[in-house]
Order: sequence, then C-alpha cells, then structure tokens
Amino acid sequence: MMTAAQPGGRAASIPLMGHEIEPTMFELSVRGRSAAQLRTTGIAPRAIESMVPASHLNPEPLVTADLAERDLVGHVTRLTHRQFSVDLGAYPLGSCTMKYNPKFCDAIAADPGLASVHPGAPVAMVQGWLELLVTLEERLCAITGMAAATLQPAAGAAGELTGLLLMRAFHHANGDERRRVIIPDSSHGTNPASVTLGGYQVTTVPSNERGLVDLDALRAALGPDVAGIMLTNPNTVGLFEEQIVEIAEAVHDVGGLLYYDGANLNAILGVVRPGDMGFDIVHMNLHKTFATPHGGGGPGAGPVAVSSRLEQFLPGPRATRVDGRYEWVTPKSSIGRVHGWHGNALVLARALAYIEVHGAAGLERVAQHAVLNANWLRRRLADTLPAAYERPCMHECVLTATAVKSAHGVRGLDIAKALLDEGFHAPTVYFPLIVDEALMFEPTETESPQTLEALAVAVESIVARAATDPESLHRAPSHTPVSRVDEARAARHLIATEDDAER
Amino acid sequence: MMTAAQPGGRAASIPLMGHEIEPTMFELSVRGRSAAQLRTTGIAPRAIESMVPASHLNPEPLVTADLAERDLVGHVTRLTHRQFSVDLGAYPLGSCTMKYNPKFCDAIAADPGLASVHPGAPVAMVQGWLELLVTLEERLCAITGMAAATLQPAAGAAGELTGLLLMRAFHHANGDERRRVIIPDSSHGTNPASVTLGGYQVTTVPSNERGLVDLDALRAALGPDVAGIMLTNPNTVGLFEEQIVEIAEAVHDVGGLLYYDGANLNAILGVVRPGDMGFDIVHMNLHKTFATPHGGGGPGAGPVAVSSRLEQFLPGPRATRVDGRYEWVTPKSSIGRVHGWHGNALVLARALAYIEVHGAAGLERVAQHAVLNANWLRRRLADTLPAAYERPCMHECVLTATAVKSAHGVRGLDIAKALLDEGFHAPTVYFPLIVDEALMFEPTETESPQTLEALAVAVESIVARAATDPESLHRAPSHTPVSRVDEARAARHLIATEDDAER
Amino acid sequence: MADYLPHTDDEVEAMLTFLGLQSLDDLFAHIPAAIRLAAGATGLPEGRFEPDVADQFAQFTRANRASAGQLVCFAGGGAYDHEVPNVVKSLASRSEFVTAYTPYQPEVAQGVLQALFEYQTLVSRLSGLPVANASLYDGATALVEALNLAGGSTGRTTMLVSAGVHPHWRAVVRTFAQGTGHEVVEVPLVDGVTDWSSVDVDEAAAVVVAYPNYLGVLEDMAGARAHATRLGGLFVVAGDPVAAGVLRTAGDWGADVYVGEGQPFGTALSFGGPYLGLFAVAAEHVRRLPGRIVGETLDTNGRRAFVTTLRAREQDIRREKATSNVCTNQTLMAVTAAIQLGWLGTAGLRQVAVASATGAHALFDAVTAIEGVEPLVSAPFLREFAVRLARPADEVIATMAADGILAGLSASSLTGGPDPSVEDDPSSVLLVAVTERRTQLELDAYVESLRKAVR
Amino acid sequence: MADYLPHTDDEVEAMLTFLGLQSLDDLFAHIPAAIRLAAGATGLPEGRFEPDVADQFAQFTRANRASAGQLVCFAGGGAYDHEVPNVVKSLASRSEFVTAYTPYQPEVAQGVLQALFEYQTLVSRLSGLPVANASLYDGATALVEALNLAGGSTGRTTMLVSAGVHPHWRAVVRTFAQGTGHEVVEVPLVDGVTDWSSVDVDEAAAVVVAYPNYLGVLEDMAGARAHATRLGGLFVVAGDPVAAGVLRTAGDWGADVYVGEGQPFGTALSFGGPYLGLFAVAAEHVRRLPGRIVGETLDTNGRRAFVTTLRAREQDIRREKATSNVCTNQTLMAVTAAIQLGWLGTAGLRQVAVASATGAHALFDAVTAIEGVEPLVSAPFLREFAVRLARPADEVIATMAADGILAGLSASSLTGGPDPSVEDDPSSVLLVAVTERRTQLELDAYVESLRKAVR
Ligand SMILES: Cc1ncc(COP(=O)(O)O)c(C=O)c1O
Ligand SMILES: Cc1ncc(COP(=O)(O)O)c(C=O)c1O
Repeated sequence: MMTAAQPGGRAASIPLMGHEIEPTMFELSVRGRSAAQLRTTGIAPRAIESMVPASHLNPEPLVTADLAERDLVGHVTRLTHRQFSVDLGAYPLGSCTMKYNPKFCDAIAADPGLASVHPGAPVAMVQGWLELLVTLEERLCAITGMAAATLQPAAGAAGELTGLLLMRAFHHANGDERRRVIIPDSSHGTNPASVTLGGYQVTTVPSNERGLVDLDALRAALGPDVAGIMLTNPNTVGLFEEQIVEIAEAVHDVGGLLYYDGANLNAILGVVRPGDMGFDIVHMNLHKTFATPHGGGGPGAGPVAVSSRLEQFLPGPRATRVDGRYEWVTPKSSIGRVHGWHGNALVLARALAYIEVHGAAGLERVAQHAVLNANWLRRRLADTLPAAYERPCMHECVLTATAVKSAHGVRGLDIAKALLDEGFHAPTVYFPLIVDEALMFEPTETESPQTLEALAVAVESIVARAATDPESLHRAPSHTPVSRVDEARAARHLIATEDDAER
Repeated sequence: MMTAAQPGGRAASIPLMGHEIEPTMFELSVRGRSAAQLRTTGIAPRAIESMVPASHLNPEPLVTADLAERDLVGHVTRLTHRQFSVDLGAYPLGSCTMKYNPKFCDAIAADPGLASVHPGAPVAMVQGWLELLVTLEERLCAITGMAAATLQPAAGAAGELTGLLLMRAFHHANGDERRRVIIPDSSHGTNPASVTLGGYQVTTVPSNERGLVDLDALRAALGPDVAGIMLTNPNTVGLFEEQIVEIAEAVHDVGGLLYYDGANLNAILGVVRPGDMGFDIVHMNLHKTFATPHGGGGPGAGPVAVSSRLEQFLPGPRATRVDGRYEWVTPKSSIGRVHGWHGNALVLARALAYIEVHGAAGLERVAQHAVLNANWLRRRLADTLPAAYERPCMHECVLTATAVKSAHGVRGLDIAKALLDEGFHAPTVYFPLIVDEALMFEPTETESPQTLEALAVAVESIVARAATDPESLHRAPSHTPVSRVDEARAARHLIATEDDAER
Repeated sequence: MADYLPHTDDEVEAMLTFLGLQSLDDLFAHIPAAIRLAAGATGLPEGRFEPDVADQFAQFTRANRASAGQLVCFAGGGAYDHEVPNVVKSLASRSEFVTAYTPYQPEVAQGVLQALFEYQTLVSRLSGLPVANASLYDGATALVEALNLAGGSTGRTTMLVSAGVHPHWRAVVRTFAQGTGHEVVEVPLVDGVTDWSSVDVDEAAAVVVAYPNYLGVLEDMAGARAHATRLGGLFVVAGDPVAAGVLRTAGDWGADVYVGEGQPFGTALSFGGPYLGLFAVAAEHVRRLPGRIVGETLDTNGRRAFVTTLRAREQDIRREKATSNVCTNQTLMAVTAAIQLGWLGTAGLRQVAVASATGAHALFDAVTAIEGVEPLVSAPFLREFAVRLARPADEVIATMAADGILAGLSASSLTGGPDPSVEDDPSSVLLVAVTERRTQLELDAYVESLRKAVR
Repeated sequence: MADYLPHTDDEVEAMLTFLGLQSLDDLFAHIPAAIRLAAGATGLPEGRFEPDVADQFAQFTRANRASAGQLVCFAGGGAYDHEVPNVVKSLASRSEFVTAYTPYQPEVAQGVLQALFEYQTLVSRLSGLPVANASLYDGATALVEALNLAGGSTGRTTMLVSAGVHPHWRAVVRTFAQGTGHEVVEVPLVDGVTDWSSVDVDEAAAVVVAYPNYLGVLEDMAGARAHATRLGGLFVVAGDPVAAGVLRTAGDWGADVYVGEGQPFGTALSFGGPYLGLFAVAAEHVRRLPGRIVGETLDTNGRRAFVTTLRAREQDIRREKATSNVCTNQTLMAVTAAIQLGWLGTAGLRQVAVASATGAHALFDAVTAIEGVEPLVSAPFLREFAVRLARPADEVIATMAADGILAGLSASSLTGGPDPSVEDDPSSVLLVAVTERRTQLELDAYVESLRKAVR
C-alpha cells in the first residue's frame, strides 16, 4: 500500500542507535506531503498563465522533495548526529584555527535589528550598520597595523584575489606593469590559485632547512618584473619568518609589494603586526582568528587591509564616517566591487562582537595561549611524533610520521583516521607539501591543558599500536558513523546528485 | 602539573565516537576557571560584609563547578548526543503522546514580548498576556465542552489534585462531606495519589474482560459517600468507555461528580467532548495533546476545565475580560491559588499557538490520524504481538508479550530494550498494570505510514529473534550509549549527587 | 488546513483499506452517536497558517508593555531579572533535551539523566543538604510538598508558616491544605522578622521560614531553628538560591527540608512560568522525597550510567500511598539551571549575589533619602527591600512605568489585603529588587522617577 | 578581562615550566624586537563583558531604522524578504553544522556532506543542469566563476553580458576581469529586453543573460541561446532560483552554466551577506567546476557514504592551475537552502513563486494607475517590476519610509548612474519586489503612500 519512500521516523541511522545510513531527503519524499505554511495574504489569486506567457512556463512542476515537517526535522537532526564539530570536541586541524565560537556572537548576528535589514535600504535608515562596519574596519586596522580596509571579500581566498588586484592597480597607476608574484613552496593552495586569477605568474621560492623562506633564493628570484610576494607569517609550518624585515626590504627594493595571508594571524595578535613587519596588503580570515563559526565550510569573511598608499584602490563602496554621519563612499581609484553587496555582513558583526569582548589585552592573551598550547603539544609529543622543525613553533606545529611509516608502514593518514576513533578531530594531513607525512596540529587557545594531555595520550597510544597492530590502523576509523571512505570510487564514478544515483 | 580534572575536549564520550562516558561537570571542573560574563554596572563596589551581618555569611565560598565556556558547551553538547528525542526518531511511548512539537510554537514562546514579562507587572502593562490566557481558556472550553477553566496547574497531576479540591469545595458548599473517590484499576498512578492528597479514599473498581469499567462493579461501589469518579476516556488500555453515558448517570445519581483525566484527549479531539459525555471536571495535558515539548520530563501544563456549576470554585486569580479590558479576577468561592503565579505561562502560549494553527478541522484530523495509526499498528502486529483486547483501539494499543514470554522466556521489557537498538524509542512497558507483559504503543498522528511499517518490521524481527536467540534480547540494548542499566544497584546504594559518589 | 500530519490522502485510503474501513469516521463507530460531536459544534475558529498565527501573537505582544525592551525591571517577589546568556539558552534549547520524555529508558536517556544528576548535586550544595530531587513545579508547590513530607514524617498536621514566606506561596499552601487537612498557622512578622513567640502551639509538623523573606529580610535563622526543635517539627527553609552565593545555606542553619524557586538560574521571567521548584532534604528523609531522583549506577558492561531510582516512592508504583502525586516535573528548567550554574561557576554565583546586593543597597540608600520614602523595616537585607511610600504603591508603579521603569511590586498586589507580614496597610509598601544586571544609570533614573512619583 | 580561555594561572605556569620558559613573553623571543608591538600600541579599546558589548550593539540596531519590524519590505534587487520559518532556522543553527570545518574527514562529516549532496541535487533540479557544486560566495562571484570557466573552456576572453544582469554583478565581473584580462561587453536593453544585435562581435567565450533580469523582465531566452550558439560561447544563465518554481529552467533553455543567488532559500536579508552562490553546469564542464563537489561512494563496510570529490580541480591540489581559488565557501547557507527547500517541497516552491507573482502583478496594476507612475517597460515580469516616477526614486523611497514602507530600490542606487539597462535617467526608476509574505493590506498601504509621495 505504501509508496516506496523510506521510513523517516527512526533514529536507527544515528550513531546513538547504530550504524545505519540516513536516507536522503529524496528517499524520504512522498509526493503530496508538505511542511510549508505560508502567510494568508488576502490578495486575490491569479492564474500564473494570466501573468506569464506560456512560452516561459515550465509545463511540469519542478519536483524537489516532499516531506512533512516532522520528517524533515527528524532527517536533519539525525544528520547532525553524524557530524563532528567544535562544540562536540577538540578539532586540532592545522591552518584552520578551529577555536571555540562564542554563542554570544551568534546571538548578535541573529538580532533582527541587524539580520532583517535589506542591503539596499537607504543609507539614512542603516546608520547603525554602517557604524558597525566602520568600527570593525578601525579595529582590524589597529590589529594589523594598516591604514584602511575593505570588508567585502567573502573569505580568505577572495581576500587574496582582492589583494592581488590591489597590487595590480597600484603598479598600474604607477605605469608599472609587472608579471610575477613570488610565493614560498610552503604556501597554501589558494595563494598560487589567486595569483593566477590576479593575472600574474607564480614564482615559487623554496624553504630552507629551518622551514623558513630561503632569503638567498628569494633575492635571486626578485627582479623588476616582480609585483610582489605573498607570505603568511607565521608560515604554514607554524614558524615565524624571523627574517621578515630583510624579506620586506628585499621585496620593496625591487618595487614589489608584500601581501600578508592572514590565515595565521591568531598567533601574533597583539604581539607583532603585519604592518610593522612591512606588509602592504593583509587579508584576515575572520572565521579563523575572530572565531566566526566555519559553518561546515563557510561562510567566512576575508577583509583586506592596506597601507595608506593603497587605500585609494580599495573596493567600494565603503562605509565611511563623513561629518558625524555614515555614508557609502567609493575610493577614488577603486578596483570596484568584489561582492554583490557589502560582504558577509553578519559574519562581520560576529567578528566585531568577538573583538570588542576581548579588547587589546584579551586578543594578546589569545595569541599567547594559542602559542603556548601548540608548543606544549609539540614538546609533549616530541618522543612520539617528532616535529618537522625542531624549534619553538607559533600557534601550530607540524609533526612528521616519517619514522612510523618506515618502521611500521603506518602513514600519517592512518594516524589521523585513528584519532577520529579516539574522539578527536584529526590534524591536517599532508599539508604543507614540503613536509613528508605531515601532521599539522593546531590546538588553538580554547583547548584546556587536560584536553591537550588527552590528545597527546591518544596520539601516543596510536603510535604505540603502530608497532603492535598496524593493520588496525589501516582499517581505522571504526567507531565513526561510517568507516574509511572510498575516495577513489567517488571520483571514478561521479554521483553528485540523487538523480545520478538513479536509485 | 595538571589538576586532576578530566579532559573535556574530546568527543570520545559521544556515541559518534565510541562508548566512553561523559565526565560530570564536577569532574571537568578546575577552580579558577569561569565562563560567566556579567554586566559592568558602574555601581560602586561594596564589601558584602558591609551589607550583611557576619552571622549570615557563609565563611567558605559555595563551590559549584568551574568550567570555561568552551568546556561547558562541549560537555552539554556531548550529553545531548547521548539522548533520544522525538526530533531524532519515533517515540511510541504509550500514554505520553510523544508527537512532533512544532518549532513554530517554540518561537512563539521565545519571543521576548512574552518571555521577558514579569508576572507581577501591573495589569495595564500586560493586557496582551491576559488576552492570550483568556483566548486559550475559551479554546480549551470549546474543545472539552466545559464552561470555564483554570490555567494554573503546572502538569497533569497538579490538574488532578486541583480537580479533586474543586470536587471537595463543591460538595462542601452543598454541606455534603463525602469520603471516597472511585478509580478504575487501569488508572494512571497519579490518579490514586491525587485522590489521597485531595483528602479522599480510593475505591478501585475492576475492569471487565473487554478492558472497560465493569458497570455492575461500579454501581456496587457507588454510594452517598462517593465524591466522584476519575476516568480517562479512552482509558489507559486505549479503549473508549462505550458506556460512559451510563457511567455518568450512575455517578450523578448518587450525587457524585465525574473527573476526566485528559491525558488521552488526543484521541477524541473534535470527535466527542468530555462535557458531552457528562464529565464535570476535566484536566488537559497540554504537553501531550497540544504538543508542547516534554522537556525530558517537564515542564507541562495541566489546565482544568469545569462545568458551570463548578466555575465559582476555580483557583484564582483568573485572567478575565471585563468591559473590553482584561483583569485578574478571583472566583467567588475560589479554592485559592495552585501555582506561585499564573501557571506555566510559556507552555500555555505554545499550546495556544498549536490550537490556532490547527483550528477545528485540524484538531479533528489530529485525532483521526492518531487513531488510524494506532489501529493500523495493532492490526499490522496482530500475528506478532496480540493486542490485550481484540477490539478497535483509539490512539494507542496495548499489546501483550505473554505468549513470547511463555514460549521463549523473553519478556516485554526485553522486547522494549531491543527496540532501542533498532532506533526506536520503546513503548511503555508494564502499564497499565491489569495487562500481563503489557507493551503500550502510541504512535501518535505525526508518524508516517513508512515509519509505522519500519516499526512493525523491527518488532517482528525482535519477536522472531526471541525464538532463535533469546539471550541476545536479555542482553539488549547494545548499540545505545550505555548497555542495560543496573536499576537495582542504584536503589541499593544511593548515589544521588557527585558528593555521594566520593570520586 | 494547516497541520503537521505526514499522511497523504492515498496513504490514508490504503490504511483504511488495510483495516477494512470506509472512512476515518468509521474509526469512531463504537462511540455512542448521542454524544458524538456535530461538525462545527465547538465553535472553534478554523486553522490558519503559522505566519498568520504569528501575526495574531504579535498583537498580544504589542498589547504587553512590560517586556524587557520597554520597562527596566526592579520587580522581584520571587521572579528575578538575572542574566541569561545566549550560551545557556542555546544549550538548553537543544532539541534532544526539549523533545525527550521523562527518562524511562535510561539506555537512551543518559543526556537528561546526567544533567539531572548534576542539577541534584548543585541543589544539594546550594541547600547544604545531602539529597535533592530532580525538580518540582515551582517554589510554591515545592513548599506544599515539604509540608506533606513533614506531615508524613511527624504524623502531625500543624504547619507553622512564617508570614515572611511569599504571600502567593502561603496561598498555595492554604489551598492544598484543604485536601491534606493540614492546619496552617501563619506567624506574623515584627519589624520584618518572624515573631515565633506570638503563636501559641505546643507541637508542629513543620516550622517554615523564608530566607531572605519576601520583604528581603534576613530572618533570625537560629531562632527559627530553635523554635522548630522546641516544637518537634521539621525545620523547613524556603531559601533564595541566589542568596546562597554568599549566605549560609539552609543546611548550615540546620534545615530538615529546603525548598526554593530556581527561576533565577537561567529561566526568563516568563510571566511566571515555567519556573523551577527546588527541593532538598536531610538524609533521613530520602525515602519520603517527592518526585524523581536520579542515581548513579553501572551498565552491564560496568560503565557508569544514571537512572531514576528509589522509584517505590512514586505514584506510578505506590499509587495512593505515594509520597506525592507529581509525575511530569520541570526537567528542562532543572537542566537549564545546571547549565546556568555551570556557566556562573563558583565565582560567578557569588558575584551575582554580591553585585545584586550592592545595587540593592545603593538604591536603598538613595531612595530612602527621598521625602515620602521610608524603610519599612530596620532588619538587614540582601538584594530586595521594602519601603513605605507616601502614596499608594500601585499608583507610584503606574507613574514610574511611564518613565520606562517597573518600580517593583506593591506588597498588597501580593497579599491581596492586610497581612501578618506587614504591620500597617500594605498598599503603600513597595518591594524593590535589584539584580546584577542593573546599572548605576538605571538606579539614577529610578531615583529621579520615584522622587517625582511620590510627590 | 573577558576572554574564552580555559587556562588558570597555575596551569599556564606549569605549561611554561614544562617548556623551560619563564613567561608567556618568552614564547615570542625569536620575533625580532624591532617589530614587536609595544603594550597598548594598537590603541584598541579594552575588552568588555558580553552584556556590555550587547549594549553597544543595541545602539547599532537602534540606529538602524530598516529592520523588519520597522519597514515593510518591497525592496528586492537580488535580496528578498521571503518566509524563513523557525523550523528551518532552528535546524540550520544546530551547532554540529555551525561549528564544523570543511568536511576534510568524511568519516566524521557525513552530516554536512549528505546535506550538501542534497543541496547539489536541488540546485541541479532548479537549474535543470546535471551537476551543481557545493556553493560559492554569492550570485555575483558565482557569475565571475562562470566566466572563468567559459574562458578556460573556450580559450577566449570576450564576455557578452546582458545589461539586464544585476548592476552589482556586472560591477563585480568588471573588477575580476582586471585580473583575468577578460573583455567584458555589456549588451544594452531595449524596452527591458537584451538587444543582442546591438553588439558587434564575432565570437565570445560566454553569453550571459539574467532570467528574470534585474528589472524583473522575462528575457527572450531562445534568442539569447541562439546568440550564444552563433558566437560559439557558453550560454550562461543568471537565474532567480525562486522563479524556477514556475518558469522553465536554465537547462530547459539550453544553458551551459547556471548561476544564481540562493539567498531567497532560508537566508535572512542579512544586510547583504552571507548569501549563497548557486552554480551548476552541463555534464561536459564537470572537470572545470569551481569549488567543492560532494559525491556518493561507499565505506569499507560497503555502506553508502559521501565525500568531497574530483578534488584535483581544487586549489589545494592543483595550486596555480586550479579551476578556481575558492576554498571556504558558503556551506552553512547551502545546508540552510536544502532544509528550506525540503520545507517548501514541490508545492511550496511553486506557491512561493505564484504568490509572489500574484502580489507583484496586483501591485503593478494598482501603482501604474497612479498619476506620475508609469511602467518602465512593457515586457512580462514575475515578482519584480520597474516603474518610472514623476519624482526622483530616492526621494520617494525616503518619503514612504516615514509610512513604514521600504518602497523598493532606485535603479540608480544600483547602477550608480546612466546604464545600458535603462534607456533614460535611472534615478527616477523604482524597482519594486513583492514576495509571498506581503498582504493585501500592505499593498493597499503601499499604493496610498506612493500616491502621496509622487505628488
Ligand atoms: C594559510 C591559508 N591561506 C588561505 C586560506 C584560504 O582561506 P579561505 O578558506 O577563507 O578562503 C587558508 C584556509 O584554509 C589557509 O589556511
Ligand atoms: C493517563 C495519565 N494521567 C495522568 C498523567 C499525569 O500527567 P502529568 O505527567 O502531566 O502530571 C499521565 C502522564 O503520564 C497519564 O498518562
């Protein structure tokens, strides 16, 4: 009697109850069901055919998924029980700064006084929003030591590309077309990808045996056709580029600009500023440093701050204080818009709330404790998984599983997967590419010493198991909602929609 | 170096990640940590000693639990991953009406326009709240067929006791002190307990072989000292008391009153009304029939509606419409207050929202589909677990595992526990007491046919397993956050606080 | 046609066919026709969609003018405007807590059970008594349960209740005494403190004192305890749990039973409910405890687990001999309180008490300097105090509301008339509460507004 | 001193000792002293507690006068006031979604991955194209990615973009073309419809049309498609996904690439972000897809599992040769959209489109009857339309705001001046959008207010 739809009412698919899969919403769907409840408008109905020429109308209804509200709620709630998150446990994923996201900031962003405002409302009606944006811009400039910022870029990579276009506009305004942008071999993949989209060619400089930019190699790579360099400092192996002043001088000497990839800003808040290191352009990942939640992959926000000589090129319009009021002003030589509206505004609001709570001293403590935690973990695990570079690290440490691999055939990936079974998220694996069997731990400042110790014990036990039972590590994880996933199969035979699946 | 506190940062204790226990907040606690952030008031500090005489002051700080916000969030979130709920899956717990709780109603209750209002605010400032309460009272009277209601009782049992005090006040006003209240042997435990607290003695009447009140036995039990009878209809075996008109006549004939336990009202919404059956006093469980969420055991709300001859005795003050405004009015011969303020007001608001969405026809559909689902399940499982009474049921059906027990030694409890492993909540077991090995299923109207089918298949497979592998059922559940819990041990050696635990 | 039903018409049809029925109506064929409801007979309005109903509720909220955005709250009287941070709200509103039933199946209810275990521990510490239950409806009904326990324990019926106990609570006690037959004796206050000597009884089941009492006064607890001992009754303390952040606990004062209103811990003002009845007892009364209690035990694998225990006290097992009729309690509020107390921590709990007291004393000093505003009593207080005004308190409250201030509660709005707690006319007595959320600017505005209002 | 750090002073001490350090400062000893920040040098204010910061934000919100409670929204232009029910908000805000990272470890990320798979399916159906990615930043940047794809696919650089594409999107396209070197040719509208013949090019990488376009007009899609074919470029449709509830899909019209703004599905107006860039392609372009894509596979136990796939396109693997630089996208908005579409269902999606169109047509009929209000164009529209006013649109908007109405957007506020989309001065052009949330009473008030305002 029943349609072929799958039952949606049992929790069997949640780990609480076992390991069954959760049907998709399409598998749960039964035509004729519906959850939607829309307002009774009192407007006289019109047939769509009377409003829209037939040639435009879809002759068939566009079928999505038809669920009762109860089944939708069950479905989505069960999905959340198949998902790890910061709120569930430690997430030492290097380069990602998975710190605790204060609920307070979520409440700020949920306030209808901010959230229900149309982005195109007349400026007189949105003075509060503009003041918020201006305040955030001021704070970000104070934190980075820069002169002005755009809040439009929606994430770090968007900030990078914006920064590169600023670089281009700057050189262009000087009648100075350049071709190349230098990036270290340890850089994040978004850096070279952004360089390409910015219309430049990538020149990669190697890192030295200390994990830092090889200054001589850099000098060799520099030339009058170099538009600039993209660096993150601390860099992606978690080390501070101690020769940053020399690097800046060398780049500036050839007329290049320095771009700061702010993904690792968390380590240096209140300690040292990109502006003071000599950077000209800085993006920030608000979703990392300023604890706006990652949302499973976004939204983020990637404001870009610049020194005063670049201000005139910033994207516009920018919220600007003019005679005690706030206006939208587009900088004189603006590169233009980089977002459909004003950026990820509610993410920006969250970040400002975070900054205001912390203040100067609080942000400095954030950096101190982040670096303390990372160094403690590095040292604590020194005999288990050695650091790739035996030096004090900043907010993250890159360890290497090379020894375990050669001795027992257990790879970094196996260790990472086994950590999932222990209730921790895995570190970042195989990044940066310059370290063999890299395991990049970023504990962040919000994890307690007890958590770090438990994490260290878990890593120790896994590495010990590598000697006695390597097989179990190749098979790990086994207590997770699904066991190790066949990635190759997914790529070989793409099933990217329910319709591909042809169930 | 670290304190003895347990690590709070890993998710190992959640089923997602395995089966470790979650530490208590006291085990996570580290003195010196804190999450609290309180407003900066600008009020000049004063020493507590300057305000309060020393004799009153606690010489020691009262130690609670000291957690960073991050660890508190982790702890509580992990606890929620160890908890079944309606939102996760079907919850066919008989007598409890675990239907889907619309999120819309939660939003209504969360509105600061309702939630932030002080209960003692002057009546002129809370006209909206009073109108809401008056509207709800009207709706509940329309639904039950009664004249007036009090919204004060905080749950069903509180409603029962209120109803018994109304009964007492009524007889007392007639100069008629009576001694006994009759309840059927199938009644819920709160009924006899309330009778005692109402100052009456319980007289139990047996059910007949059809699961209904034995009318002859009832007549025999009646007499001039009977204050009234408490019934639920449909009764706790899910059957409609078809002789209710005769029962009412018999009770009224001896001057007794009829009390309706509204726990099962869901079955008859829009179909038949307690008032029309002859009941004088009716309580409702808003947390059952009107979908206000149970909250893991409360809060509920147990309004009591009465026929006009009892209105003058209702608790007060009651929100009342007076000349187009709303006032607090205490009925003339009121039994007094039964709640510190006005009842569980936000629960009441939720229930009104639910009623307004459904309206007359929607509520009738609720009853129809609840009864349809229960009857379908009863029939579907007829060959697996027979119903205790082979007749059409109302919103729930009581099945019996007697046969499985005699054949394979597998008890109803084992079947219930095994269902947990299948991803369903268990039915109510061993209630009502008059049915051997009772398994009381109440699917509710919000479960789909597919869910019911899956539930039936799960029950079938368990019962089949009783023959082949009864041992596995005695051991069930095994995929739950903890396996079967030793209840006897808990009672033998009471550990009701962390301090008892003396860890 | 709004509802939350998944069934399509086809499915209903198929299910009816399976049952051999023609229509949904047939499901109810066995209900006597005489009492069946005719269509439309209820007069209930038709259903509407959620956004339409939201519009209706928006009208209610517009007709309220006492919400937080509209009035700065100086009202207390058992309902306090303490900080509830978003982190507590968001954790407590997780649907696993919200949409679960009473934890009858512990294997899938460890979340609620452990949270309640933590709650019990916290209530035990706040009360200074070893065993707390898993919550009762509210403070008032918790007090009723305490008297029932005292009655059961002593076999007596006389309940000595200080008039310093909240007038609503006393009213609730009187109501339920109609069923239990308890004789409730209210003991008057003199200058805000219970005058036990004024009542002439030889023995009692319970001696009840509020600490602080509803006028804010710190009672003579040693005296009250001694009186209970003298009369052989249980010493029942109705204590403000926030005050426990600085004051000696009920247990310190020798209480047998503690009851309290837990609203200040994470629950919004909520127009009076759902709130949270706190209940704790000395060890010897464990088996008379009303309601649920969670205990620690092991599962079959020897892992720690929690479960409701000592169930033989409860109505579903003991029926008419149960210690109480309570079934559904206020679990979600209890879970919320545990989370809020976890958020506050040791220092935060104390800070709330001290900051509230500081604000109250600052305001007391300022308002009693106004002509026409006199302290009601001379006894010490913590975060709530009473003043006598030169004008009816309700008028003053109405006047100050126009300045955006909820000035407090008039004593008569609680007592409903003359009362043994107030020696003269309560209608000119204003009860003022200050929480840690009130700022100096708000106090200044209060003083200014009151100065005008009493003129 | 507010922060969220768990460490006590003792613990910091112990950790430093373990590291052989004296102070936290020592952790930074290797940073050149010359660039170290002096204490207080940033000029940042000191930290404050959450309630204090909440007060600061309350000042911001008070200074906004355009929130839902203050203005009834008739503004559209790519940001629409559609219904977002609480059930969608509460599901989408579950912390497992909110506080997860990009699903790099599929074994513990099936929740997000499956939700994205469902999202991809829905976007695929809405677009009528077989493969969708897991989201991009917003509609505007999605269009940039489409052009990059077209450039890569055709090896050409000329991008023909209809002036009916939202002016902001065109602006964003122009910005990024500075890096890619694309030559962006804007094709003017005539009476609201793109006049492809007006542009003289021989070949193009892409032909971009908006459907409906930003003036609300239903473009001549067959004509646009034919033009793309003629020029050998990819046919890129920037489609309103709500319109897909009734209109033929991009795929039906032969699109190679679909981009859209997903905000209408569950995301609040949010002052413009975070929004949701929709992106789908015809099968042959899969390997050029920007950003993440989730695919179905199996785990080692043969159970269905989801995982991000075709990773070799992405920046972290392909670096400077990646199809795009995008890393963090708008996953949470994509998950929200999937939930919202699940809530709407087939019928609800259509109902939103029809009800919005009905309101828009009713309003159009009423306002164009007012003297001083003329239809801008004669072409058919769905839920958004443009009128020419006898007064500057910005003035009319300001006037109507006093009546509690956000009347729409002035075309010039989007174009910033003369624009190929509007034949005359855009400053007297008002763009009006109506969603299914607008009532007849609100339409009536709008008409009344506009009548006064244009006078
Ligand atoms: C070092 C580095 N740079 C840039 C990025 C890109 O930032 P987003 O993901 O916000 O685009 C990341 C993100 O992982 C990163 O770790
Ligand atoms: C038949 C019946 N009567 C009364 C009650 C008591 O209601 P409450 O739990 O709301 O006090 C219940 C609750 O389980 C019940 O099932």
